[in-house]
Amino acid sequence: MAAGRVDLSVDLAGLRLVNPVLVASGTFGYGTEYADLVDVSKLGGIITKGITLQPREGNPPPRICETPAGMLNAIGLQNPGVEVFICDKLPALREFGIPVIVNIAGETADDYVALAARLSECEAIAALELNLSCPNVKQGGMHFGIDCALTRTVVGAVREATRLPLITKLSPNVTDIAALARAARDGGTDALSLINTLLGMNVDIRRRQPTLANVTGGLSGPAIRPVAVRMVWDVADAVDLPIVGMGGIMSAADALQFIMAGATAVAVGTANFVDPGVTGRIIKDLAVFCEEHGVARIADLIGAAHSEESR
Amino acid sequence: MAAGRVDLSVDLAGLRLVNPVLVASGTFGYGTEYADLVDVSKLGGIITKGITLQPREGNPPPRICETPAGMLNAIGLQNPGVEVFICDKLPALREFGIPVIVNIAGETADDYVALAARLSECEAIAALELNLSCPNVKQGGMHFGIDCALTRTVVGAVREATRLPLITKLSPNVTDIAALARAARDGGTDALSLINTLLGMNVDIRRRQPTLANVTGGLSGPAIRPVAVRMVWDVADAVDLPIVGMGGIMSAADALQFIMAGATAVAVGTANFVDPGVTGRIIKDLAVFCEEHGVARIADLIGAAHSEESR
Amino acid sequence: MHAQTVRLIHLKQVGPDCHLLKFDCPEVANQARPGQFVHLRVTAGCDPLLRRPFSVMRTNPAEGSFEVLVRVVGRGTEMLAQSQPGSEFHVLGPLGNPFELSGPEGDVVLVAGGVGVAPLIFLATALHESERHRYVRALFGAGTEDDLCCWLELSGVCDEFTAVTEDGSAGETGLVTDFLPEQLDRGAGCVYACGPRAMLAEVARQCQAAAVPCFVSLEQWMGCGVGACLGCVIPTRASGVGRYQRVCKDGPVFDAAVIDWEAMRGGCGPG
Amino acid sequence: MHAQTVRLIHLKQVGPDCHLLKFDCPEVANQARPGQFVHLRVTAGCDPLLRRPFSVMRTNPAEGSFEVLVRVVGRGTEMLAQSQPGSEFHVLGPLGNPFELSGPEGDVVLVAGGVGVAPLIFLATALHESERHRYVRALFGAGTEDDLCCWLELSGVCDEFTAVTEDGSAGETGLVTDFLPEQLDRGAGCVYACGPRAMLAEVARQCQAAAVPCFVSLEQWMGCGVGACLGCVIPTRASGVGRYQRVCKDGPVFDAAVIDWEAMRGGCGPG
Ligand SMILES: Cc1cc2nc3c(=O)[nH]c(=O)nc-3n(C[C@H](O)[C@H](O)[C@H](O)COP(=O)(O)OP(=O)(O)OC[C@H]3O[C@@H](n4cnc5c(N)ncnc54)[C@H](O)[C@@H]3O)c2cc1C
Ligand SMILES: Cc1cc2nc3c(=O)[nH]c(=O)nc-3n(C[C@H](O)[C@H](O)[C@H](O)COP(=O)(O)OP(=O)(O)OC[C@H]3O[C@@H](n4cnc5c(N)ncnc54)[C@H](O)[C@@H]3O)c2cc1C
Ligand SMILES: Cc1cc2nc3c(=O)[nH]c(=O)nc-3n(C[C@H](O)[C@H](O)[C@H](O)COP(=O)(O)O)c2cc1C
Ligand SMILES: Cc1cc2nc3c(=O)[nH]c(=O)nc-3n(C[C@H](O)[C@H](O)[C@H](O)COP(=O)(O)O)c2cc1C
Ligand code: FES
Ligand code: FES
Repeated sequence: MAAGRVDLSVDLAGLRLVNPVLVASGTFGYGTEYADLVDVSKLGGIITKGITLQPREGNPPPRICETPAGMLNAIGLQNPGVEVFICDKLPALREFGIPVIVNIAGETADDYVALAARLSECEAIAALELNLSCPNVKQGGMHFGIDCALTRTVVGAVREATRLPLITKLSPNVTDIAALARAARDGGTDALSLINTLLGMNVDIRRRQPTLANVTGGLSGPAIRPVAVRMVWDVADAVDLPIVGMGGIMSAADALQFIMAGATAVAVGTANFVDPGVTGRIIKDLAVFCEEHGVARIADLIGAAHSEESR
Repeated sequence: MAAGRVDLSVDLAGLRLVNPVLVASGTFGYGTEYADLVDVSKLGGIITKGITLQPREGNPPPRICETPAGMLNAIGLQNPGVEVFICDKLPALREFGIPVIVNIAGETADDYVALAARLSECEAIAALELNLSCPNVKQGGMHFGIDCALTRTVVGAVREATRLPLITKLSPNVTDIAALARAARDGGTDALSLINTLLGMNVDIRRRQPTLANVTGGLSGPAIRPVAVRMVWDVADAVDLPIVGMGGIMSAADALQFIMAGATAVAVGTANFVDPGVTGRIIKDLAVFCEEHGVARIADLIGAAHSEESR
Repeated sequence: MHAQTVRLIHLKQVGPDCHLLKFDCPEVANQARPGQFVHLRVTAGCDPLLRRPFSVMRTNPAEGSFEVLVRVVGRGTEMLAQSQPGSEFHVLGPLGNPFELSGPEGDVVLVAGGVGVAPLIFLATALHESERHRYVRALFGAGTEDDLCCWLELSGVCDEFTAVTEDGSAGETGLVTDFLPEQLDRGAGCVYACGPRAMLAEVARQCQAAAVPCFVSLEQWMGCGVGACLGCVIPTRASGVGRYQRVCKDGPVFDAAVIDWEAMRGGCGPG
Repeated sequence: MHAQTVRLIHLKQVGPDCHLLKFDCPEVANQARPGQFVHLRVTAGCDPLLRRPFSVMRTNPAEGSFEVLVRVVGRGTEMLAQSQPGSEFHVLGPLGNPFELSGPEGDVVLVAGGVGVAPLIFLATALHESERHRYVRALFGAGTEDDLCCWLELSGVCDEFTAVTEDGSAGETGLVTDFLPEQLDRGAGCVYACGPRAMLAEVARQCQAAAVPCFVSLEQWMGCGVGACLGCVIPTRASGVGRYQRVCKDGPVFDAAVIDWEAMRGGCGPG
């Protein structure tokens, strides 16, 4: 079996992806930023930076800070607002010819509903990713994502407002991720994505102050991968929905950990900063792995580590 | 001011430590394992491997696995039980002449009470650390540490059973660490220690199985430091109790992050494996930092990053 | 903009903690303009994880190489300084907006602080070689004589050159900004500056008072380097979505008049 | 047991992915016994974070050096193989329990698989040099001729030496364990083995059937290397607290009879 013959396509809640490799929200801008460096059209899909109803200026700097095998960010959802997004960003995104998944964030359930309704009017949007888990804004964001009842309500409300496939993005900053997953399922989500960043902080010991102006930020990168894989594993056990797994993916081997733990697709985030070529390499190496291990369809590996033997 | 003149001592709930550097439970055995390599008598204190009422054989291997800037462990509280501990381990521990803090774990509240009562009969124990947060055992452990009511109950029961200073060790695998801290305070704990390990896992993609026999394990090491610092910060804001901060400390700079975030003392864990000399170097470098920055007493730096300016 | 693996062909210590690194990379050599930077991956592993940005100090299109001046301040720069010629590094570049060479009429004044000299050497070289020859006066400040790294490279392409050290070990004694007023008094078409933030703020203040256009090259911690993560912003005087601009994409060269220097004072990033 | 920074003084590729590394370290050179290992910190950074264990293959007390044979299997061993002579590494050692040299009467049979040869070279050298000379017969198996790293070092200190390759490119064809029965049939006082787990399990099985004492050197992922973390355990036939024993402190050399080979079969660690 030649690598070219491996079937890398997956079905994500009715969305057919030619390969399971997406780019994570907030780490790939609106696609064009990386267009000189990456053949975006070869990705399984793109998840855009979080969009809000109104434009947001975001948090004051410093917004990021490096940590061991990771980074903290507190961007604070800087974005031009949904109308500018539709006019200025969406046309270029559409040109890539791949599924565009729009990440949306709000301060109230109504915000989410309005965003979903507005974006449903646009062509060329493949799905919505409900960001219930942004740790870096004062209102909304993670406040929804850590509460089961709120999660269910918001997802339910958005569900009524759109016929687009709905992917709910979960926060890892919770005691019981499986409960949140069930709440999102009960609200009617088509798929789940996890994990968003872990809440963290750094202290600038010279200045005796938090390094980030926002005090806390979201931890991403390889450091969080074991936590992310564990949560994908738990959620795969708890609900019967497709999962987009993410958190520290730097290689095909990392991506396969998520897939075998139960993810249908994966999203690459921080790794894009470290190496813009990473997604292309992962797609290639996934095919090589499948070929070398006699796997005809990568979909056959989804949840493979949950076999009886390993329980 | 010469480095030798800096006052590194701190008061941890009435316990005077000559310096704020402890070794974390489970990473330094019972002291003797490192005695050839480390001048144990120079430590601020030692926290022993978790002890249970009955001997425990622990989890099957593999028990550990390396991850980016971290490691997973699922030891499963292998230990000889409290009686053997008292007979075989305690005498040698006492010889080091430093405060010995005994980490205890149980499956029921009664276990904790019995352990506390039994250990209170021994001389040479400076304090008890209540491990309500072990992620690697089926019963007890973290199951207490993620529930406020249970935490309060267990701490309260142990409080009645001993006059030793009580340090309650919190689990980071919770939505609201401050709530747990308040519960432990309400139960009557004298101090808090945090964080225990983050629940994580790794998949062996070649074998399509979890790498650890226990499936999940606890993530420790530099990778988790930002999460740990954030939790110490949150808890310092929430309760007025001394804190032992830990999670990924590899250097004096790391230790200072915890101290400035609100920790009275710190514990070094995984770093001992990487470099047994690390605690000695941290103690020395803390003095150098204080000297260079005109700090007469390290205690003056506790919570320093919480100044008005930074809010 | 290119992403590729390049070879370190030469490495030379040029100051107490400064090293000049030359890389074999025809693409950056041909395309980089003064003020642009490269984003360098220091290790194939993840410690440190993120790339490190460095201004291009010199290109040699004939040889197909470019040079950066690196001051050792932490782990990443330490690893670069310790590396062996022949080692390979992944580089993204050239990135960011260059200095405008066709600035307003009149003399050009350059103000460099420490390793901030790097992009100004490139700028002065370009001005020196450009058809429309402009009179260039340079101020270069540092702590001590030893810290005036590559001053010969700068003075060689300027019409006037003044060194300033805090301890007086070379040139004038004091801060480089102490000597800017007389430069501005003599009249200047435009000021270009790069160095520590406090220096840049003072340069900006003086230029604004003297109504001389001023362009500064700023630094901020970076994630992506290409404008995607919104991590590297600095505050400007605009409000709304335009308030925070990206050093990597909207800069690193900014018109000093648009920067919110007050907000920068709180310490909103490196330097 | 020592903890110190040592210098790599020599490095030589001795097989497709095998490298012989020599370190300047009088303490380990003087104290290490066959079967003991060192715990090496591969980088001063945290990628990879944990130390890596390697059996001592040879000591040279006169020169104050010791050698390890490293097979490249991942990032840590790759970094070691790529390092420059003169580089410094932090080393803990010697660690663990050595082979018992004063085993039962009779010939000694060594069974080595791949880089498992390293501690057996040290053992054979010690037996060879010991006053009480014992007749040593060695079996050394690998995939191909090229993988029989350092076979000369082993054959030079044994009385009989048999090479076995899976593809027959050198010596006998097959698995090393195919040739153990005839060794046991000839009578043996004691068998020492090091290599992949499947090989060790088979050696242990045959020795038990033949009632020949057998000692194996085992591997497991390690945290501390000194017995403190309880991370490196392997299952034994004991029950209760004694069931899981530490490779770093109770091993790495174990009496094959105490190991629970059944439980090892599930794949409870490397190899
Ligand atoms: C556009 C741009 C151009 C630059 N050009 C040069 C150059 O030509 N020569 C040069 O020596 N340096 C230059 N820098 C700064 C250089 O990128 C940092 O010094 C370097 O990234 C620090 O890496 P480190 O791992 O050694 O330090 P770290 O260990 O990460 O940090 C050590 C110290 O350096 C500071 N630091 C960390 N990152 C940065 C950063 N991005 N900018 C400034 N300070 C930082 C930290 O606050 C800390 O105090 C430039 C920065 C930018 C943004
Ligand atoms: C007591 C002892 C003595 C050893 N002696 C030698 C020796 O003399 N020569 C030699 O080449 N190797 C020896 N090993 C094995 C060696 O320690 C590992 O191969 C090495 O740690 C792998 O590091 P890495 O970063 O290259 O691989 P990683 O990237 O960590 O892992 C790559 C692969 O190697 C396997 N691996 C990881 N750690 C170990 C380990 N501790 N033991 C075995 N396999 C592992 C992993 O399962 C994985 O498949 C010994 C191990 C022990 C426990
Ligand atoms: C700079 C940055 C910005 C991010 N912005 C968003 C966002 O707008 N919406 C969102 O849902 N997640 C956002 N994330 C989270 C990522 O999509 C992803 O969930 C997380 O970073 C974990 O993946 P990684 O470790 O591969 O980066 C952001 C992450 C980073 C690093
Ligand atoms: C191998 C290992 C064993 C541990 N055993 C215990 C234990 O018995 N009781 C406990 O409270 N914490 C235990 N811990 C958690 C540590 O005490 C500490 O909370 C955690 O590792 C974070 O610190 P670190 O990142 O510095 O290692 C263990 C950690 C490790 C790595
Ligand atoms: S570094 Fe990512 S936007 Fe500038
Ligand atoms: S590696 Fe820690 S006990 Fe063996």
